[in-house]
Amino acid sequence: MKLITAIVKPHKLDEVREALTSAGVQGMTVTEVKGFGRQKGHTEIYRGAEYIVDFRPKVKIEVVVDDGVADRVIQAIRDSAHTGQIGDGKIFIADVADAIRIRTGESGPEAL
Amino acid sequence: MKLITAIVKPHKLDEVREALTSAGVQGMTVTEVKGFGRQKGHTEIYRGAEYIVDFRPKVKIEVVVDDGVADRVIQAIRDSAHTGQIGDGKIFIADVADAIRIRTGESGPEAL
Amino acid sequence: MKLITAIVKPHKLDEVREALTSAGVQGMTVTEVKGFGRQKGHTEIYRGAEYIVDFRPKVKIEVVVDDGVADRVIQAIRDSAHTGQIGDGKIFIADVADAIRIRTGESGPEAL
Amino acid sequence: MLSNRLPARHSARLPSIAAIAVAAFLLPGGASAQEIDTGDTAWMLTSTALVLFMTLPGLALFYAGLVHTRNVMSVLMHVVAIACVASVLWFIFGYGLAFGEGNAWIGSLDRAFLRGMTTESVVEKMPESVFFMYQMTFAIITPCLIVGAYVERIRFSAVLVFNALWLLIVYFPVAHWVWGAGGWLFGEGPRAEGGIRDFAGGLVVHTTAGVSAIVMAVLLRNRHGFPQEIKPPHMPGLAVMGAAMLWVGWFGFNAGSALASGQGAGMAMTATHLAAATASLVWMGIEWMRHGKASVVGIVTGTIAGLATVTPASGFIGPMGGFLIGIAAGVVCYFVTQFVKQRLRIDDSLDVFAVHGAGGMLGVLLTSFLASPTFQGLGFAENMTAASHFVVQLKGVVIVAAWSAVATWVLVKVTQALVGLRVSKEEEYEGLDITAHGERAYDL
Amino acid sequence: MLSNRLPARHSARLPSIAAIAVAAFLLPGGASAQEIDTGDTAWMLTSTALVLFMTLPGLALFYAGLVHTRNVMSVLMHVVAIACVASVLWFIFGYGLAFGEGNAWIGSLDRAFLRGMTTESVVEKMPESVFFMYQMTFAIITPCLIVGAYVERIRFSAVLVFNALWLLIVYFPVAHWVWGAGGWLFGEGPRAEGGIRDFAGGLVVHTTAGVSAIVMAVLLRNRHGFPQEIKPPHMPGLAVMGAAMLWVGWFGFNAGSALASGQGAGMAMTATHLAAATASLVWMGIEWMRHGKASVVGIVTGTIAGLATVTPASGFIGPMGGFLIGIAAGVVCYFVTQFVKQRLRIDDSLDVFAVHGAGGMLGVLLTSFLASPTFQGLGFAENMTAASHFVVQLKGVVIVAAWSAVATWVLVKVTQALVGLRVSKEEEYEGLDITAHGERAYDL
Amino acid sequence: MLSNRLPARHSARLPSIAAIAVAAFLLPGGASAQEIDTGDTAWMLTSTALVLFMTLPGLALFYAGLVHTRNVMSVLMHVVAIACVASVLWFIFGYGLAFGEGNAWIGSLDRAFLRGMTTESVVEKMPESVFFMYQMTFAIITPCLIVGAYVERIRFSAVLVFNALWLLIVYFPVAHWVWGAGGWLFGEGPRAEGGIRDFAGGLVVHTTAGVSAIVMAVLLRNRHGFPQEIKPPHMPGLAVMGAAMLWVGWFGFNAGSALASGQGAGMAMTATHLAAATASLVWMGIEWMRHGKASVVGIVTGTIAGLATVTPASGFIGPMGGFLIGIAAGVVCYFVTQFVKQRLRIDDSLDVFAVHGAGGMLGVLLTSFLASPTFQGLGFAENMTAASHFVVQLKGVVIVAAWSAVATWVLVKVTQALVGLRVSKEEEYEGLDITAHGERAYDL
Ligand SMILES: Nc1ncnc2c1ncn2[C@@H]1O[C@H](COP(=O)(O)OP(=O)(O)O)[C@@H](O)[C@H]1O
Ligand SMILES: Nc1ncnc2c1ncn2[C@@H]1O[C@H](COP(=O)(O)OP(=O)(O)O)[C@@H](O)[C@H]1O
Ligand SMILES: Nc1ncnc2c1ncn2[C@@H]1O[C@H](COP(=O)(O)OP(=O)(O)O)[C@@H](O)[C@H]1O
Repeated sequence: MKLITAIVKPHKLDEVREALTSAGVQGMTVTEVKGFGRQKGHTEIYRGAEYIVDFRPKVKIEVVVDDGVADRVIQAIRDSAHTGQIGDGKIFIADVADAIRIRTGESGPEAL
Repeated sequence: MKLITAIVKPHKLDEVREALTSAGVQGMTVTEVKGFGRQKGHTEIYRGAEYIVDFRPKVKIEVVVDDGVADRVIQAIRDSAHTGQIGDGKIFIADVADAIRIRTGESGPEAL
Repeated sequence: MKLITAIVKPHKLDEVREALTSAGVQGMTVTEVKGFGRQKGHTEIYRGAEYIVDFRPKVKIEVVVDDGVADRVIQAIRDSAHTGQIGDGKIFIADVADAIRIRTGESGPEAL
Repeated sequence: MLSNRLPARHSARLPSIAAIAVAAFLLPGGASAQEIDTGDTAWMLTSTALVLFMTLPGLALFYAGLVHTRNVMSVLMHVVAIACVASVLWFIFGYGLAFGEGNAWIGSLDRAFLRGMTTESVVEKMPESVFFMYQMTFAIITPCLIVGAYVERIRFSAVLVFNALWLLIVYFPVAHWVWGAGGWLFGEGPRAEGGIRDFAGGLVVHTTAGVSAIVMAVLLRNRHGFPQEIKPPHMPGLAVMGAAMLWVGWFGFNAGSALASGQGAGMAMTATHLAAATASLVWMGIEWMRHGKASVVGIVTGTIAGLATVTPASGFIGPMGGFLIGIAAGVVCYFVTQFVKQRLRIDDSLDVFAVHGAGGMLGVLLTSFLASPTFQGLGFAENMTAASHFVVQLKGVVIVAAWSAVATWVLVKVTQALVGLRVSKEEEYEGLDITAHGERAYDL
Repeated sequence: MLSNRLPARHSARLPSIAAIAVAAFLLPGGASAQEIDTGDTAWMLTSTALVLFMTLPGLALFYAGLVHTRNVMSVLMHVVAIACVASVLWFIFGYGLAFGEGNAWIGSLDRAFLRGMTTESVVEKMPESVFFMYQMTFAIITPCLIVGAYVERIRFSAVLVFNALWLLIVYFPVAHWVWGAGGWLFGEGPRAEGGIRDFAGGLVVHTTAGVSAIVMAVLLRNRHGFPQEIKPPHMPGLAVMGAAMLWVGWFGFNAGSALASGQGAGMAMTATHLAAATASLVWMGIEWMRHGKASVVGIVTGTIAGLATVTPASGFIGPMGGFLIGIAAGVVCYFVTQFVKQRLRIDDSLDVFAVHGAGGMLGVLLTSFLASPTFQGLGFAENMTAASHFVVQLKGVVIVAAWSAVATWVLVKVTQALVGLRVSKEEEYEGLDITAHGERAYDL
Repeated sequence: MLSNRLPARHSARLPSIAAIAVAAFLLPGGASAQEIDTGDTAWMLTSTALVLFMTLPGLALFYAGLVHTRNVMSVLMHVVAIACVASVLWFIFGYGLAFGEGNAWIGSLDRAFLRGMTTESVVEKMPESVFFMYQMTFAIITPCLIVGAYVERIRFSAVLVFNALWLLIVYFPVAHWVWGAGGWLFGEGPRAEGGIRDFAGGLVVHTTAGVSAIVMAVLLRNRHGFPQEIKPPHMPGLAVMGAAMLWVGWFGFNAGSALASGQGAGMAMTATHLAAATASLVWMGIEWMRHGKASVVGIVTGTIAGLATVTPASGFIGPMGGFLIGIAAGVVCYFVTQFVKQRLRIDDSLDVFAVHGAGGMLGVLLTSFLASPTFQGLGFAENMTAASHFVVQLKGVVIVAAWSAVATWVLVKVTQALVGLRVSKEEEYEGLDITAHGERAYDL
């Protein structure tokens, strides 16, 4: 199984979720994160001082999938999260040794 | 070493933490996340419109453990997080190459 | 490629970020988390009752790097996050199979 | 005859006016040739706004800040909905039942829907509409106080049913007994001889609400996981904001209860403020001694305790009395919170009984002593002493507390039978915001 | 001649005073030997504070709570900045244009920069400075109401330009028409014969703001992703807090519009409160029936609907009228929100038209019937009946709505030409807080 | 003899009343046959509530919104605790020291514990209890203003000790000097000849607090990481909420300082409001020019600057004076914030000196010119000109600023010796909420 981690722009979350469900994904876990990257941050003002805020709000989507569907899932994320502008984000792929569904105790791909 | 990631219901956090410490775990890291899965979301109302909110609040517990104790830890999570109802969550297991304790510089299982 | 996950004290975030950029890292993702470990929690008061809060606010920094620079990056985190006091945090290292830049579709180390 | 809610001393000072006011309500349709005083009216209009402000947003925020994130909206909903229900009921029959001419036990329905009130109707030296509105704000806040006892687990329909019944069976009657001209507690002997003294609602408001709260908490049972799993307030700053608004608004509550813009209002405001400030510091000191540090929720809980306790006394005491009440309130209410939650293990979730019930009753009893000129108090009615007056006050406390307890017990059972009391365990864990109101308090 | 904003009945009741007040402004420099009443003045000072409180922080919080996290600061900024601009414009020429002696269409510039106001100037029985300040708070809140129509997508410079122009072209003139002594709507026939009745601003405030809001929303076009992607309020509790402050402040708005501390104020406060409470419960009931649960944002939206609707009527009706208006407001405003957003698909984002526009117009029309003594109303001018008065009111509604719509259409176009209307799509996604004001609302 | 805090002009206009009021306090026990005015009393009761509202919750929220998440509760605690301490001290001896008959330097202890105040005591035309309460609210807010200088690093025990001493050594004496009948600044020559003019506290409140704040900040030293690591406000919306409440409450502060419900109050309210609105826009404009955008914290900081600056002048100037003060306040206070933080690198964390100190002193000085009828001002005392009056005002500024600075320096040292000043570096990073009060502001 693979853990696919996508870091995308917050307003793309709904689109990505829909693309993933269309691609057959049944579950995912989402975290609000702060991203630092090529896309530069913004300036904040406070009583005459300017503060550079380097981090931008991003959303991290983690989805564990069976190896066979990984490519399809990655493609779905790429298509739905793409705007072509800097800061669109990354997808990271890593191996997962096992998965377990707490409710039933199932493990492996059935647990997803 | 293994990274054990458990996504559980928020009100189960305390129980799981206790089970983990009973199982000998000395540290863990917890993140508030939003989960999407078989457990359906809920409906929100705003001035006559209904909004389907697909994501439900979940808690992600990450704990890195030595290979030898992984099974015991997984079992502890399963037992403590279990309610038998849909949405109880998942446990994912992945390999960790190394761990370092910043304070001392120790690495490997000693760092945990 | 390696995923380097560092859990550090919140007020160290800026220092670590600077150390990482000095070490050539171009991007990272940060999450606010709650840490449980040897560093004990604190006590809260509410109308005569005392509550033990075991979790302490921590910051999780995730950075994916090419294998070659991993050690340098780890060292940079160790140096910048170190205070010598309990609770300084951990660094975990894991393998990443692939990385993709959503904007361009590049993959592998180029995508970082 | 419509009562004017004049405490004994007050009416003693204004006999002719009281006579006129009373006369006004004997005329058909409430018409009267009596003149209003624009200054008194201005202060009473302002006080009305201040007391409404205590509930909305004051009390709503105070309570909302103390619960968990997942029940914030439900607490706000309880307070807003009860306020609306109380307002409409007050218009329909509450005002008449409380202040209308009836018997010793209850007013009348003659004034239902404000029948007979015209732009000429005058009470004291204000338009009757202002008197109606001012008294309404008390009928609003009292049931809202009870909310603190049942948060995080009650069904919303139970909130509506229980409170509508409670106003009918507890608030309107007790207001009549204590403040209505013919009320049996008020009227026990002519006022000049020393009827019960409850200037701004130690009995009518705080004792009824506080006692009903603890009975409700017992019958509803504790929240799941109480007390181990219960977490501290989700946003104590909201509670501080609410407490501050309550403090400011309480000037309308207590100083407004003088029903005039004058010496009575000024003295009541002074005593009220000193009690609040003193009780705050006392509570802070106790926490500091016991925990080595003092919390903000603690200090403002002390504030509310001081305010609730001084309420019945505020029109009869001087500044020194306020100061002394503050000390008593801080100590007593603090230890009652401990006793109820830690000893009795009753989940009166936001300590309504400890703060309002204990405070209100304490204040009613202390009024007997602190009204004495020894403590800068305004003195007693003829033939009365601190001791003889204490008996009157104690009797009032026992009667009102007992009635509130019994009636609430019955009404909770009735509510349970009609619509059920508690949400399911799952709903409780999920939180009432989403399950009962389809809202989340924060989407940051 | 400076108008005193006396609704027909009111002035009928106080002819001699009106005469004196009017005389005062004919004297050079506004000097007058007339005495003020300290009670009336106290209530008007208080009312001024209450109405400012409605806008700041009331309305600002109400609106800020309803938008997304990334636009919270921008909404606060809109409200604060407009309030400041309106205050300064009111001083420079607004007061004179609205209340100064001019023709039927507009006042005059003679009173620019408050020329001629001394410490002796008196209006009604209050210092002219108090009258100036009180009326100013209305000029502040009215453009702020429109903010709800264009949140989350407008350029800040457009906010400033549009609102400054709007005050000049819509608010000041319409205030003069309806409330100015020589205003053509006010003056259509001597008041005693039944000029238009708009006690506290159903036309001048709510109709102008509500109609302009929807025109603005149409021209500005919907937010990206409307309606599918639009999320519920980021912090509904803030909206509740704001709504509660609006409720309390509205006592100053409506009861203050009596311009005196007396029967008129008391009655207006009573009707206002009952309308608010009733509309809240009606809205809650409708939601319960339609969704199986009732939301907190829903109940307080009902509150605001009730308050807006009772505004024009509040000085002419009795408590029963307030109650009935509450029912009408809850039902009508609820369904108008549905109609505008779900049928017309117009992104009047925070329902300004549905709540204020529809509510205000409804209230103006209902005033004709509910002023009838049948409903405890204060009656009609001589020669007038509910029916004949309805025609007058309807005419007023049509004229003010039409003027607001046309003028807003033109002003939006002018604003667009001068500074542009909308931010870029990227800025909209990023949020106005950071892109337009360099701030984030929460850093927890 | 108890002073009545009558500014020169005011007393000149009401000589007979002043005489009576003064007489009242010469009678044993403060008894007097003088009548109160219910309208004046109503406004002063309201003003008392408004000024308390400025501090709680206004100022508390304003400051709490500007700090970091981990210090929110501590800021609220500082404000609440100081408010309580000031209230109790005011009762015990503060009132007598400030307003009691003493010598030129200090009042007396005769009025300790409000001895001698009865329900008959009258000051001006209000009950003495109201005068006591109203003046108390000023003693509450003044030390609370200083909180902004030492947030996020001070020990809570130091807050308590320092502020109790500061009230004793700075506030009570300075209030006596400037507002006490026999005070040496107030009394420098009979008022009619032009004593110092500080209508509502430019010296007594803002100069003392502002100057003490910067001295405290220097002695306490900067927060760790200042200025690089210091982050923008954790919740600027709270600060806006607080600022709005301060604005509304300031009507009680300035218009209440007329001590009557009349022309003086109306004019003061007008000038106050125009100064606030104008300064807001000026600050907004400066930010826009310098940063290309304007922040919400900026505009409301301008509001507070305008309000602080107009405070001493508000009873002596006309609307145009308010407008001009607004312009001056916006410009001067803006650049002082820059100078203190960016040049001097002093961590007066929430800019207390820049906004209140600079603003207050500026306002005191400008009063000399803007009181001139040229600017719609109310004029000068006989024999005085703008220039001669400027000298008086300047002298007052220098004396009060110097005393505040020296006394604060000493008191900080004393506090340090007694309980220590700063928390440890670890506690500072961890935040005062948890380490000092055992609370977290948010658990969402
Ligand atoms: N090496 C990395 N490790 C972890 N996260 C990264 C890394 N590089 C980028 N990110 C995440 O991806 C986001 C987008 O990256 P950025 O460089 O801004 O744009 P782009 O992906 O278009 O090149 C960042 O905000 C950060 O959250
Ligand atoms: N494939 C997946 N990848 C990552 N997280 C998942 C995945 N499937 C489920 N989850 C997480 O587990 C939670 C529970 O899953 P759900 O399908 O609702 O119930 P159950 O685990 O009982 O089958 C989800 O809310 C989500 O956070
Ligand atoms: N086994 C573990 N798995 C995951 N996270 C851990 C683990 N042990 C510690 N942590 C994280 O590291 C933080 C610091 O650990 P702690 O034991 O308190 O101090 P130290 O790292 O100095 O020994 C914890 O708060 C927790 O977030």
